[in-house]
Amino acid sequence: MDNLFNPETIFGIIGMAVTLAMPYLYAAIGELFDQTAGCYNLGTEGIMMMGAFSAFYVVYETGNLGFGVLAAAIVGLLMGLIMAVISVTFKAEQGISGIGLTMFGVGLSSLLFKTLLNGTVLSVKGFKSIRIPILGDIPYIGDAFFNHNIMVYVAYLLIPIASIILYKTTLGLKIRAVGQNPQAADTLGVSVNKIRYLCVCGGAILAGIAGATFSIANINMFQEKMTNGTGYIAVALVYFSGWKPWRVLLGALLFSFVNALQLRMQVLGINIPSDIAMMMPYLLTIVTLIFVKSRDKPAALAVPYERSEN
Amino acid sequence: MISKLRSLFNKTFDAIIPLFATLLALFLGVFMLKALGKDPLAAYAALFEGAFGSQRAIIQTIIKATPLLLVGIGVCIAFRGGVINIGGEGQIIVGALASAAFALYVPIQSRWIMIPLCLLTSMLAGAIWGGVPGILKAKLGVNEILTTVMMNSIAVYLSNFLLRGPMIDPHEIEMGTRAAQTALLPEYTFLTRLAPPTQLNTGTILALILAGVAFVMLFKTTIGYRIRAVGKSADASRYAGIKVPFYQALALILGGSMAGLAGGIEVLGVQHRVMENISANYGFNGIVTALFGSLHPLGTIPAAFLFGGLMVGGNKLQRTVQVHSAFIDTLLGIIVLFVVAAKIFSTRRSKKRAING
Amino acid sequence: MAEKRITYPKSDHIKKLQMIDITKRFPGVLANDRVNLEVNEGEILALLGENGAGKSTLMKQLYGLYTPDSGQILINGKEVVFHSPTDAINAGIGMIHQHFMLVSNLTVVENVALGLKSSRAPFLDLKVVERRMMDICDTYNLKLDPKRYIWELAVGEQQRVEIVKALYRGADLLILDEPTAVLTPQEVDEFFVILKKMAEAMHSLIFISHKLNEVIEISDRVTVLRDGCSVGSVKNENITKTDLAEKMVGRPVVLQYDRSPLNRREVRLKVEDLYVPNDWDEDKVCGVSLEIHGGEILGLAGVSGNGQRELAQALSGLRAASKGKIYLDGVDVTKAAPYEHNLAGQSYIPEERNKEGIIKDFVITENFILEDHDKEPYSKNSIFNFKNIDRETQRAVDAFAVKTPNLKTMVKNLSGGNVQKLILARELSRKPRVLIAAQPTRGVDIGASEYIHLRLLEQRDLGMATLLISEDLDEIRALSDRIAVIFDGRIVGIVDGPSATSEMLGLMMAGVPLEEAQQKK
Amino acid sequence: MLKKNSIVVLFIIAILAMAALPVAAADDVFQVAMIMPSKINDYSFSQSMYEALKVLESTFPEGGFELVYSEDMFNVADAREAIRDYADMGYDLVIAHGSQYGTSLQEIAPDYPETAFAWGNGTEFYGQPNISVYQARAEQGGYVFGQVAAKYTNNGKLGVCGPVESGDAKTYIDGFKNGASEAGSPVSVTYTSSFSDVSLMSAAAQTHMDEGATLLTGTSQSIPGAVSVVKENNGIWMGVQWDTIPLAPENVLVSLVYDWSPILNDIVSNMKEGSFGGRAYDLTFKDGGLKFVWNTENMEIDPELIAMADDLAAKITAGEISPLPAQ
Repeated sequence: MDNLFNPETIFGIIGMAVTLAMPYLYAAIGELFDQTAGCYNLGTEGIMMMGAFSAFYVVYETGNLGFGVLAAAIVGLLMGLIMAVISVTFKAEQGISGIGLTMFGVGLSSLLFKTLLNGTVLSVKGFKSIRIPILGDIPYIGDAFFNHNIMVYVAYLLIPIASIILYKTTLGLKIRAVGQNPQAADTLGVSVNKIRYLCVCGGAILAGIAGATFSIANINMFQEKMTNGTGYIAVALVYFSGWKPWRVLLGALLFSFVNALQLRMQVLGINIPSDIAMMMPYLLTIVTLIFVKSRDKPAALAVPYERSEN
Repeated sequence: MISKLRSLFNKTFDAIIPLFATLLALFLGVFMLKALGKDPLAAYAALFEGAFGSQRAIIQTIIKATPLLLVGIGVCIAFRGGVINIGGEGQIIVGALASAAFALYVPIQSRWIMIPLCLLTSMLAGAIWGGVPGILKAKLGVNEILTTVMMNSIAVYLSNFLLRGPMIDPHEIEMGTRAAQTALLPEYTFLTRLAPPTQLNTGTILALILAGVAFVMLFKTTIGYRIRAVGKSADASRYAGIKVPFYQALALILGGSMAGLAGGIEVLGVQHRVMENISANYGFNGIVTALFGSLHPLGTIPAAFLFGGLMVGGNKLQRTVQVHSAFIDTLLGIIVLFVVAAKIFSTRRSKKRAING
Repeated sequence: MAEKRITYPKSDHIKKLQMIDITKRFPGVLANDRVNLEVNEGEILALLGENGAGKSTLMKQLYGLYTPDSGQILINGKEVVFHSPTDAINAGIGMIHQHFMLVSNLTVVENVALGLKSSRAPFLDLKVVERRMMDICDTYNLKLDPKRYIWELAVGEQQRVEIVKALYRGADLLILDEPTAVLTPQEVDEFFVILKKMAEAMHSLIFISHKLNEVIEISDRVTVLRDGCSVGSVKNENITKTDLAEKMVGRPVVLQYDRSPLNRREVRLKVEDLYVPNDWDEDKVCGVSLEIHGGEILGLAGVSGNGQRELAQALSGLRAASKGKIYLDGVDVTKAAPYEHNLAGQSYIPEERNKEGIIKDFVITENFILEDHDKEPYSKNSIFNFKNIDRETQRAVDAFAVKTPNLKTMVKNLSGGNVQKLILARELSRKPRVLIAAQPTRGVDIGASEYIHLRLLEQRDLGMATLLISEDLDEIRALSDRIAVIFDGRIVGIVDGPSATSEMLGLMMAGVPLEEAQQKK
Repeated sequence: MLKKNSIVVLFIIAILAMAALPVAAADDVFQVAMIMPSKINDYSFSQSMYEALKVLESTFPEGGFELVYSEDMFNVADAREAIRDYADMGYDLVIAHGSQYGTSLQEIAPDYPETAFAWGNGTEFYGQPNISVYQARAEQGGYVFGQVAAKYTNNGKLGVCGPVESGDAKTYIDGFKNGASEAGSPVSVTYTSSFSDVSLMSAAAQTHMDEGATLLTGTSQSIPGAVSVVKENNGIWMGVQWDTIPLAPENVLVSLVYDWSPILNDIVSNMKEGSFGGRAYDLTFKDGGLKFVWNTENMEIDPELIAMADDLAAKITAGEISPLPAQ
């Protein structure tokens, strides 16, 4: 146990948590917009896989990381459109359409991988770490927080950006109103469906990029099912956050920290069965969900909007 | 008489919509197959043959349909109670583990005692796994979709832990292969096979009976009435003196026990031991099955047969035209999306009917 | 006042609005059949009609939520076509819905700003919105705190937010959908002052209502709708209540009931020093004591939100009291569960009938057995006896004149009045000795209200003890033997029904103690 | 819309109504079917067999060999159906490449005496004359690698990225640990409890390296995640089951390759003589099934190291060294 409590190890764990939290942040902030507008998207996992593949494929073919991110965003947008058509226009049950979208996305990404790249493990040159001047030179803290690649920094920038959009812009006001009382928004000339389309698609773009972080900003290769349930955790994090951006950050870091911690404990030979250790983040999520109470829960979450006839 | 005929027609129409959606999805698959350079005609012929083309195919379909049906029944009950059970995977796993543990470690060598007890154990385990989200939902308002998903992951890790440690087949350790699976169960715990050498077993009959029981329970008894009332309006149920949290939790507990039983039957009837991935996506596909069956326990029977056929046929398709298995996954995803989206047509029709009186 | 009118960029001021031959058809229903309507600037037009007469449909077409199948809308003589509320808003039309269209977790100023263009786009300019909003509030004497959340506001305040929202958008013509349903008499008076002020400022107002005396009090002209058709437009000066009622219902209507003399029996329901908390553990009922006898109707008057809801829930076992006792026929039921109240012979007509009273997605028979589904003859050993259920339901549906195609109709497809009749049928078929009736005729048309009132009086004569909770003073006065007034969770006083005047009750509802109220009168 | 639907439906029904064409199984073609839980290019267990079959194919004349496979057969019930179906279609050799398929083979093999079955990572052939079993003695390679790693790093810290604590992943890791600790290197092991979680696997590798390990090894199809981390951090990787050098040409020191060709050749030649099974095979150094592939092309490797590895392998073959610690 002693070797766990030295600054190097602790900041090592934190630094890893900061990296591990990246995909959760993209996906969960995207999901936050969905849910604030009243839709929840369990298809995140599928969108992420499609994002991961398209980003990887484009980078592999062109070598341009920007194009890769763009490709993930476009594919995310297309997947988001599917989800939006089904859940907003066709007013389908959102939980099940999300599962359908996940099946589709996970399946199609494998199929494309197989068809276009013959299923071979290939690697690309992903985003490189950038040490932020001055801040990056602070002992321990510099390595933990200020020596990551650009996608990580952007992920953390998303939190204030999401806060500003939701709470400081006219669009954000519309989004919150649509999720809380779509009727009211409708009578003021806010198009409920337009806002929901926008949020579902925007959320899906972020989910696509979240997938891309796996294949071009962290592991720099593509594998089938490589997101391994991240999408579902991201959805849970939004509930955990009580629909507040900064609490998404908290949740993502907490979850990643527990993961990083249990890996470190294995490496240090602190003996807990690996399976039990792996269970911990999930147990933790359930426990924290119990304590989350929020007045900001979108009242119209998962309720398709229809103009009533009386 | 005419109104009865009309209502029958309407019901049939609603039941057929998922079929339409499925066929449409298969049609889309034609283009995908073309793009993959495979012959769609041969592929779908194989699909059909593999699912329903021979006696063996049909038996395979039924074997596959059994856990789908059980999970589907559970999803129906939960859905009617206003809760969504996505925890089928985990419930199957713990159900399988529990029944195997009971069969392996309780030394009563009597079929008549052991089989019912093993199945009950699996139901109990599933009920607990569904009950945790159920009680959290009922008492504390924790979203059950998320907790059931989390419980799935926890079940997988629990199973990994047990299958590699406490419950591993001693033979595997002895041989040094250490495959993660339990020992073969004692023969007196096997469910009777109906058509040897296939694995068709009495579990299928049990599942069919349970579909009927669930139907009667939901629509002919006060318990089912309360579950449905709670699902449709918690406020009105509270007003009527129905204990809302209890019935919410009960819906998930019953749903969980059905999925748990699916795990138990899979072990006692088909696999005769627990190994990794015993749940084989039945948990998720069961949701789709229930949806196919319009969330009605009896509707779930043909739905399970159809969906089971699709899965068995899909494997055959993969073998025959050597298409990647991800093709089938993708196709299933499209089918789910189409079926869910197609619901709007029956909703619209019923609305129209209502307005027309 | 007119010179202080604030205008914001929009199209021309509405001097005259006409709806000509408007026809709107929904599958199977002709909602509006060649309806004509006209309103001029500075005029208050009352649009009168029973539920389902097509008032809302007509107004939704004016507000761009629906488009008419045929007919024209003219503003200042020019035809306009509204495809969405935005079009209507741009043309200077505002609408205040019966159910407020407010987002409860946003602040007042955020609600006002919702959907508006911002001067600092894409960012919000709440400061600017707040300043302009306060100007409007000053002009029309509306008291509002812009920083508070909607969920913190009382109903009357919420309505003011709605008005400000409409005025802020430069509404020349305001549609008010049953705006007084939720207000106290005092608030109604205040509200009418605001309306008159707006009319003076050359706004046009369309006031939807089915309350006859309000219509007579406030409007310049009345347009009556019945079964989707306009059955006449009259000037206000020469109309009487009876005339209007007849026009609206299509037959003569009884507005006063002949009541048999009070035959008081033993005490059925007794409440002693009761305290009941709300969902946030604040006591909303503070020390209420009441006694209700068999054969008596006790009216509980009060403005909504003064503890009626919590009291009714506590009396029916849905909410735990924090202190005090409730006795039913002498038995302590303070801690009893709802089904024990049912068993003890108590029935409850809940205030929010669509939410609590019925299950919309259940058919009539299933709703009919809601409380007694586990008792004979409906079920035995948990198994239903559908024959008995159908028989009993049919009997009740016939007895209470519930209009429905058949017993297997989903309740969501019934009209509001029929739903309430069904609930009444269910509750009274149980032959209760005590009935708690909360807002039994809210949102129900005159015909059905009349029917419900008569049935309540009939049960009173048969010896039932009734607690009638209502915000409709006319109803309370027409039915009650005694009237208790609740304010801020306390009973302000109990007066004799026949002798109470609305002024006196109104004062008491505002918290003025009984003696003072009597003096003021 | 409805009309459109019905046209589509008719079309599909027409397709479905077509009778399946019988699969023509020409007698002079040697037909092999392989059922695997993973994929043919997983850089590990399944790929090693697939590549061996490809080698086998090259020994047949053009058109004389047909290979089909079913991937992702995690579900044992599906796998069982696949096995039976391939046998039914007349495939000569059906390879069930996973320990979980044993029970299925035991059931099916007696029904198809003319078909040869092979069971991967199996333990016994149940006395069936048409089942062969084969398994990799991964601990042998693990032991040698442990020794090599300790020497290469001068007794530095070593990290092992394991998937799931079972099967040949576990035996390999146990052998590695044994070899390394005998040579005096500290070894830390992580399991991600998943065969497929690449992301966690890379996080595990990163953690090992953060803790000072410079040489890592590991198994399963998720190791590419770990290899990429090793590459980023200029560490050293030792691959198992299949050749991982292409994943990181600058960083993979050596791969332990499973070469099933000798075993396959034996099975095929026995079949030609009319014997369809009843044999158990071990993949070991002895028969050339376990092979080192040194990355001499891209790295400078001390020949002494290679000699040491060969020497150890020989000693294991001779029985002088027991790769697993005494229990």
